[in-house]
Amino acid sequence: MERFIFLTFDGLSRGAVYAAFALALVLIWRAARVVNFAQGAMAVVTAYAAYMVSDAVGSYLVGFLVALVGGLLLGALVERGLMRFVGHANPLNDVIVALGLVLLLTAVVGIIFGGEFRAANQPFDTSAIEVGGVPLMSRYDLFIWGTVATIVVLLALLFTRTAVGLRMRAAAFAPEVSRLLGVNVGRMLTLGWALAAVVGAVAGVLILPTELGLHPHAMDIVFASSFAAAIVGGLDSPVGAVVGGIIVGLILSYVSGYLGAALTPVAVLAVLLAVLLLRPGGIFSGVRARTV
Amino acid sequence: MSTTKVRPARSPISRFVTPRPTGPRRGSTLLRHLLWVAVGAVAVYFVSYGIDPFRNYQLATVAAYLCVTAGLTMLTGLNGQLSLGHGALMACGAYTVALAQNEFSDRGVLGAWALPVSLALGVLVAALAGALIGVCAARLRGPYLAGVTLAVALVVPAFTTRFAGLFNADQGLSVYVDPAPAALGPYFPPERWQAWIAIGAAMLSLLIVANLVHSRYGRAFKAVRDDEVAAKLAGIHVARTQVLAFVVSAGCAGLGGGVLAVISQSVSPSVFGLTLSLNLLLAIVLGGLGSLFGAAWGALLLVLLPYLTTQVTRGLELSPGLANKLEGNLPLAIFGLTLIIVMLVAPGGIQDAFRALGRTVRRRF
Amino acid sequence: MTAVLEVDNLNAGYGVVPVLQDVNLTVAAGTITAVLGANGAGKTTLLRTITGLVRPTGGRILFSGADLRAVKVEQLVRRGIAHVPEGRGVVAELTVDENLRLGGLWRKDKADAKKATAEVYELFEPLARRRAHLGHQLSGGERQMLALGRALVARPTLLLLDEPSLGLAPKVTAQIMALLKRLRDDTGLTVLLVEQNVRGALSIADRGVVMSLGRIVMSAGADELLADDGLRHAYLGF
Amino acid sequence: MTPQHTGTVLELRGIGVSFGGLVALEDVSMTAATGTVVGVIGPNGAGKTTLFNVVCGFVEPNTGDVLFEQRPLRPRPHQLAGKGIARTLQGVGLFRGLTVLENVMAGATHTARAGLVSALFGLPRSDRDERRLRDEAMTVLDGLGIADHAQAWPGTLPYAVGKRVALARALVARPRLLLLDEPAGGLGGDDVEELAALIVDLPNRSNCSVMLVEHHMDLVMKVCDQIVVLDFGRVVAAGTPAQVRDNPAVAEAYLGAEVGS
Amino acid sequence: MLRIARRGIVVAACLALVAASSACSDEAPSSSGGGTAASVPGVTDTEILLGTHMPLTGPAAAGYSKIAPATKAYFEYVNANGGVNGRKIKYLVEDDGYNPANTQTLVRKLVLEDKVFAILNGLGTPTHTGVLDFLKTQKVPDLFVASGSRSWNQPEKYPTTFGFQPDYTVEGKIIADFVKKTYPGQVVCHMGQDDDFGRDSLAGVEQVLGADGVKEKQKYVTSNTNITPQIQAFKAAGCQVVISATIPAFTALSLGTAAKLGGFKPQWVPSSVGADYTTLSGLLGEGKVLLEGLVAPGYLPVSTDTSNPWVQLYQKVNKEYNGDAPFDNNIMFGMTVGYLTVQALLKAGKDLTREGLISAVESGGFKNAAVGPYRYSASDHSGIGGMQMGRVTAGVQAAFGPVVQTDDGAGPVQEYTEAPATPTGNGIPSA
Repeated sequence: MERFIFLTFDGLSRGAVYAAFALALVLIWRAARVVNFAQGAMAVVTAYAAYMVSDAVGSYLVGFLVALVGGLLLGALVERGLMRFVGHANPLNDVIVALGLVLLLTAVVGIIFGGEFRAANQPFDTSAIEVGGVPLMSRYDLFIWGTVATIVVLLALLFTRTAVGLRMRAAAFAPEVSRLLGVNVGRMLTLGWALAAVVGAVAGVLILPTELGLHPHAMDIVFASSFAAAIVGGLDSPVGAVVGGIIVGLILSYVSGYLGAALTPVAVLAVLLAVLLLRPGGIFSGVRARTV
Repeated sequence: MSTTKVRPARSPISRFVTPRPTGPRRGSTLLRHLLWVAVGAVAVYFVSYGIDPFRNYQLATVAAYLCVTAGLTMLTGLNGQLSLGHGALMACGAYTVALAQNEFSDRGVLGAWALPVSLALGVLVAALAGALIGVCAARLRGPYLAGVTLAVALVVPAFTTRFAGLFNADQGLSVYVDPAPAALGPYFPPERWQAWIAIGAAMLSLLIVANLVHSRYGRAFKAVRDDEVAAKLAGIHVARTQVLAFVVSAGCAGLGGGVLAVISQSVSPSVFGLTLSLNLLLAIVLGGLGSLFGAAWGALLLVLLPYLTTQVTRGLELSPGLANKLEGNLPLAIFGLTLIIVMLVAPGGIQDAFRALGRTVRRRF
Repeated sequence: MTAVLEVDNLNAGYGVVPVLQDVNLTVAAGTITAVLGANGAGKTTLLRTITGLVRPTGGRILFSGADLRAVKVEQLVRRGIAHVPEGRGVVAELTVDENLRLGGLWRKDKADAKKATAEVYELFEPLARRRAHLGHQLSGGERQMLALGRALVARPTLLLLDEPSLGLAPKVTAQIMALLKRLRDDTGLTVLLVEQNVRGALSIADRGVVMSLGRIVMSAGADELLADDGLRHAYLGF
Repeated sequence: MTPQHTGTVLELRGIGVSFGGLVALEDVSMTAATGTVVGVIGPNGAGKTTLFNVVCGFVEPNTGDVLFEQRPLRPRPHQLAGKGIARTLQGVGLFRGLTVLENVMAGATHTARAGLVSALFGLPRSDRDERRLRDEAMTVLDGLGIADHAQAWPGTLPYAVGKRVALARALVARPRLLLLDEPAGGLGGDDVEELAALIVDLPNRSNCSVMLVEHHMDLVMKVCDQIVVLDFGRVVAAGTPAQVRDNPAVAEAYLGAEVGS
Repeated sequence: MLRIARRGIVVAACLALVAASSACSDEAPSSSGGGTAASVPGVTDTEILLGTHMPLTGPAAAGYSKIAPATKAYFEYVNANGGVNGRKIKYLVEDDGYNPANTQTLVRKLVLEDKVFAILNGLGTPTHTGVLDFLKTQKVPDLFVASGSRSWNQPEKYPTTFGFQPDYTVEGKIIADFVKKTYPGQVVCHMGQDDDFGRDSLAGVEQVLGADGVKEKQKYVTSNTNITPQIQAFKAAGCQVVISATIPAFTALSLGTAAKLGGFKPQWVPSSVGADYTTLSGLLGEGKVLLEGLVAPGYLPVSTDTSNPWVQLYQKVNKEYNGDAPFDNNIMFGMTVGYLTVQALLKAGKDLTREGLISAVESGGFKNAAVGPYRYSASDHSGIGGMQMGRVTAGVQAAFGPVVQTDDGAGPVQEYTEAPATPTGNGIPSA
């Protein structure tokens, strides 16, 4: 039982980061109908920027802010400078360009910073708080949860309470109508990418201290897990991203803990199939549109 | 009773578009395709004599990938199903071939028949795996299918580690392959023999896919891709058609994987990781989705592009410090940049660009 | 009577397929013009080309004397053009209130936008009761009211309306037509109305324009069109 | 011009459909006599397309039965063609990646005999089958006067020709019941006339009964033997064109009263 | 028919392209080796061409990507001082990204196209395993494979392949022997990578401690970076000593994770593969205090031991020929491989042939930076046989205790008493 409680808490804190990263994927999907395979590589770039600055200044907070701003800029840049020009003759073109971007960004980061792992900074004590002899959550885990919860709340406020949020939603759901109502859909698209990249950047900065460290490929595995999380929840649903993230986090923890680390990919596949065969559009998929 | 009279087309576009003749032609599909396979085989025969062993090995690798891209472009291009997991299906074929060949060798029952039997087993196992995935895939669309197949691509190492006794985990298996027949002479390079085997398999794969595409099944694939409702009303069983496309394409992947195992004389899980699956997708899209030609371009690119980028960057004279940083990374950056540029310049892929070029040239002259 | 909208020799198409061919049309201020014709005649494309959703391949579109081809779609609403597209364009994922807010978001005069919204709720009572409902929870009639109301929040001078009666019970259609008529009479609104419900449309329109295969084949006063049996039968199929 | 069959080709008994509380069809009963053309009219949203979807198996009714040629029909869309029912879709609904000829051949899929193995290996059996399908498709295209377009892509066709190709794709399956969903939608005056002649002729020439949903009243009145009027998911009137025309409920529901000023 | 015709033509065109891009067609049986020096691939009067495959990019590149440049730098140093018997060594490094499919192609390219004399120090078990058969067929010397797998030591099956570092079983035995003597009665556990690395290591450990001598055994995979469940299992089992067959990133992760779990602080004894202090402290950042007291075996001098003459030599070469890259055990490794290679080439003599090189290595007797003996002989193709434990004290990793040696079978672990070698005057071996 102790092990179960332990694994549950472990899974929850992992799940929080997957949730944040999945949220980034959902944001872009909703805004542009693209699964951004470059999300991980973009988060790595911003994480390196944060690392450089916080190392130079000696402040975690400043680095964190750099990641935020860097994400905003990078997201906007990728949309404005690249994705906007991708022909939509076939929906795979976006995927291929994103993959090309992954190679390019990874290589550039590798050229500038080298392939060594670097220790990521962490603002808090990472030792777990024990309850009844079972180590549950560290202050850092709480920080992760707090940050992810803040992101979710801020996004919810942005989308439901502000004019910009309303414009973004309208532009995503009904671009043409939105243009007729004076919404600059292109700008909303850029903003969507930028926001998603910010969320991805934050997720990246959050997860790195719990991973191997900073490295050009640091987010590869995180991306795969988060993509699974987003799919399980339903790509159109921010709530789904959070729930999906937690589900994947828990599954990975339980399987690692009880069946062995090697089996986790099989477990992820099993969860995907179990969920998608019942609900082909993810847990939080909406009603299916009439086809005839 | 009034009969309808033929009305001239009101729109002038039909004048500009010369549709490629499709649908059944007189004569035998098999003979027609066989003829081209024969032409290809003869061409390759001479080419394989004209090039050095390393080119032959590259040719063999291109052919192995071609087995897979031919099937994948049918699945993704013609049937509209995205698969990020074909690397795993290749692994099915490769491991089956490895186990079968080694079993034959251990029992000392090798002969000219052994390799084809092993490859056939590889195709069978991959097709069965493809059927399993296909049944699930038939319910899924777009990114959801991508997500599941991506997860499939990631399970290969898990299986080889879980059943390490059979698959020898990360280290993989070496594959026993008979040397080239003695009749070919003592100095016959093994790479040329490998190229022949691979080309044979690729031709078979192309033949089967071409036959299928030109049959009513090929029509059904496209119909399902274009409009599922109309396809159902036309009497096409949509799910069954999708599963069929997956099975055939998986069989091709199994053949390609088996051939890869044979020419490299080894199999290991990290060969068949996500990178390979993504590369296959890159290949068919860059080559030109849905065309067997595009599949050939794609397979060629998969081998040549990394090779050329490395060769290009090798020529640079750099200080040791800079060279250490650029080595490996620079070719990757060029590779990535190439992908992006090709997609921006020729969104329909290479084959499409050539077709457009051909049209322009024809119109000019 | 000044012309609000002038369309000169307009040509447009999708890809290589031409849809509009040499369309000429003048809409006078404070009038309702009905655009009639079969499915596929190009009526919807005409509206979409006027608002720039389809790029014209030739010709001019003048709105109050200014060429609209140089104006971005998202700027049109600021110039006083509201387009209620086919299928009503209610954003199904947003609530009634959000849809209406969206209609006035661009306005600098927030107070007047609020006032206009309040007026819409007064005008369409059923909407006021369903403020918090999502677009896809509304009935067809309510959606039409919402789309129309949202356009009115912008206080347009020219309203382009694509098939407002689609799928609506005759009673609702009648109400909407009556409203358009009132808006024209009371506020001088100019309306370009694409309709299949020919009788309903002509009953309130000042002019009728009949399209066929991308061309305007007939342009006449509404009364004239209604009265001439031959024309009615040939072009309108009743 | 005498019908070859007697009896009913299609009978609906008390069909009811609701989507999440929204009633689309309520207790709809109707019959289509063999060798006749039956029209279903009503305002948009009245449930006409839903009714077609019930017959085709896209929508499962909550209540009621469907009988095809006196036998209960539990339709699944892809089996319809084999059972003798074909349907066209609103708009054009052609496969844009197939040529006109291939589109029509696709409609005859259920008559193909050659199996997967012959297809994989391109065996003569498959070739023979393909040639037969092609000949049948060409015959139908020819009969509709559009054989010239056989090698064209659907995207390049004039709208009227596209609609005719869609009709050919349905006819090549040799249906005994043809469901036409707004066949005249988007057609000009001449095209509609030709279409009318074609539809009227179908029961005789092809042994095919017709059920159609249409807004174009001239066409409906001209070709239909029977008309069923739906409004808000219920049958509000049924009868011959003349009877329906004179029914005030129909005028109110569908034809639209003028707006009093 | 037109389309098919065009397809046929383009297929032919593709193939012709491949043909056209090929430089030449070589029918000569040069690949069979042998013959006079003039026809030996990769050897001219002025040059010896060697090749290797390494992960320079990708997740596995961390650390390893520094090895080949270090070897290359050492060769440059030798070249600058006259080369080997008047021949300069050219070292072709191919990036395989730790993907065996790439290794397959690249090694064939090196052998068939670049015509290297030998493959040197190819890195990785899964990657290099795949090319063993090819190299054997081509009779290419396959020297000093950079991995501790036992596969390289199969002289009958792969007569041209030689290992370099002590294999994982040897290392496991040496670690277990140390643990048994130093921490008697303590609860010993094992953390292993879920492949031959972890398996062979555990086999060695259990050889010494017995199967029930290891209380808790946990495995990890590199594709799953959450190892908290494994570490918690160690904690629950009350482990006091954890022997780990982990790569550096996972050594660091293990230490870090253990520290998080309510101050779980067992004695960690990682494999030399994952114990480089410089790498680990880089990975742990501020958490490098956790490394204090870490004990691990090594087969080369510790890179931070600046009093060691080898370290001094390598640092000098590193400064002059390697862009003064951050000096760590990977550079030590790379340069030692270079040194050993030059030793072997010199031993093979002026008339360099592939057979000659292989006999030269098999004749053994190499002495260089390695703390233990090289075991090369006609019947043994494994590499270094001895190791010495090292400990981190006050942020400095330093060797202590005796050098011990053993085999990968049931042989005992015993002390190796020969004095360590020192580099010759200018740091270049002489014949």
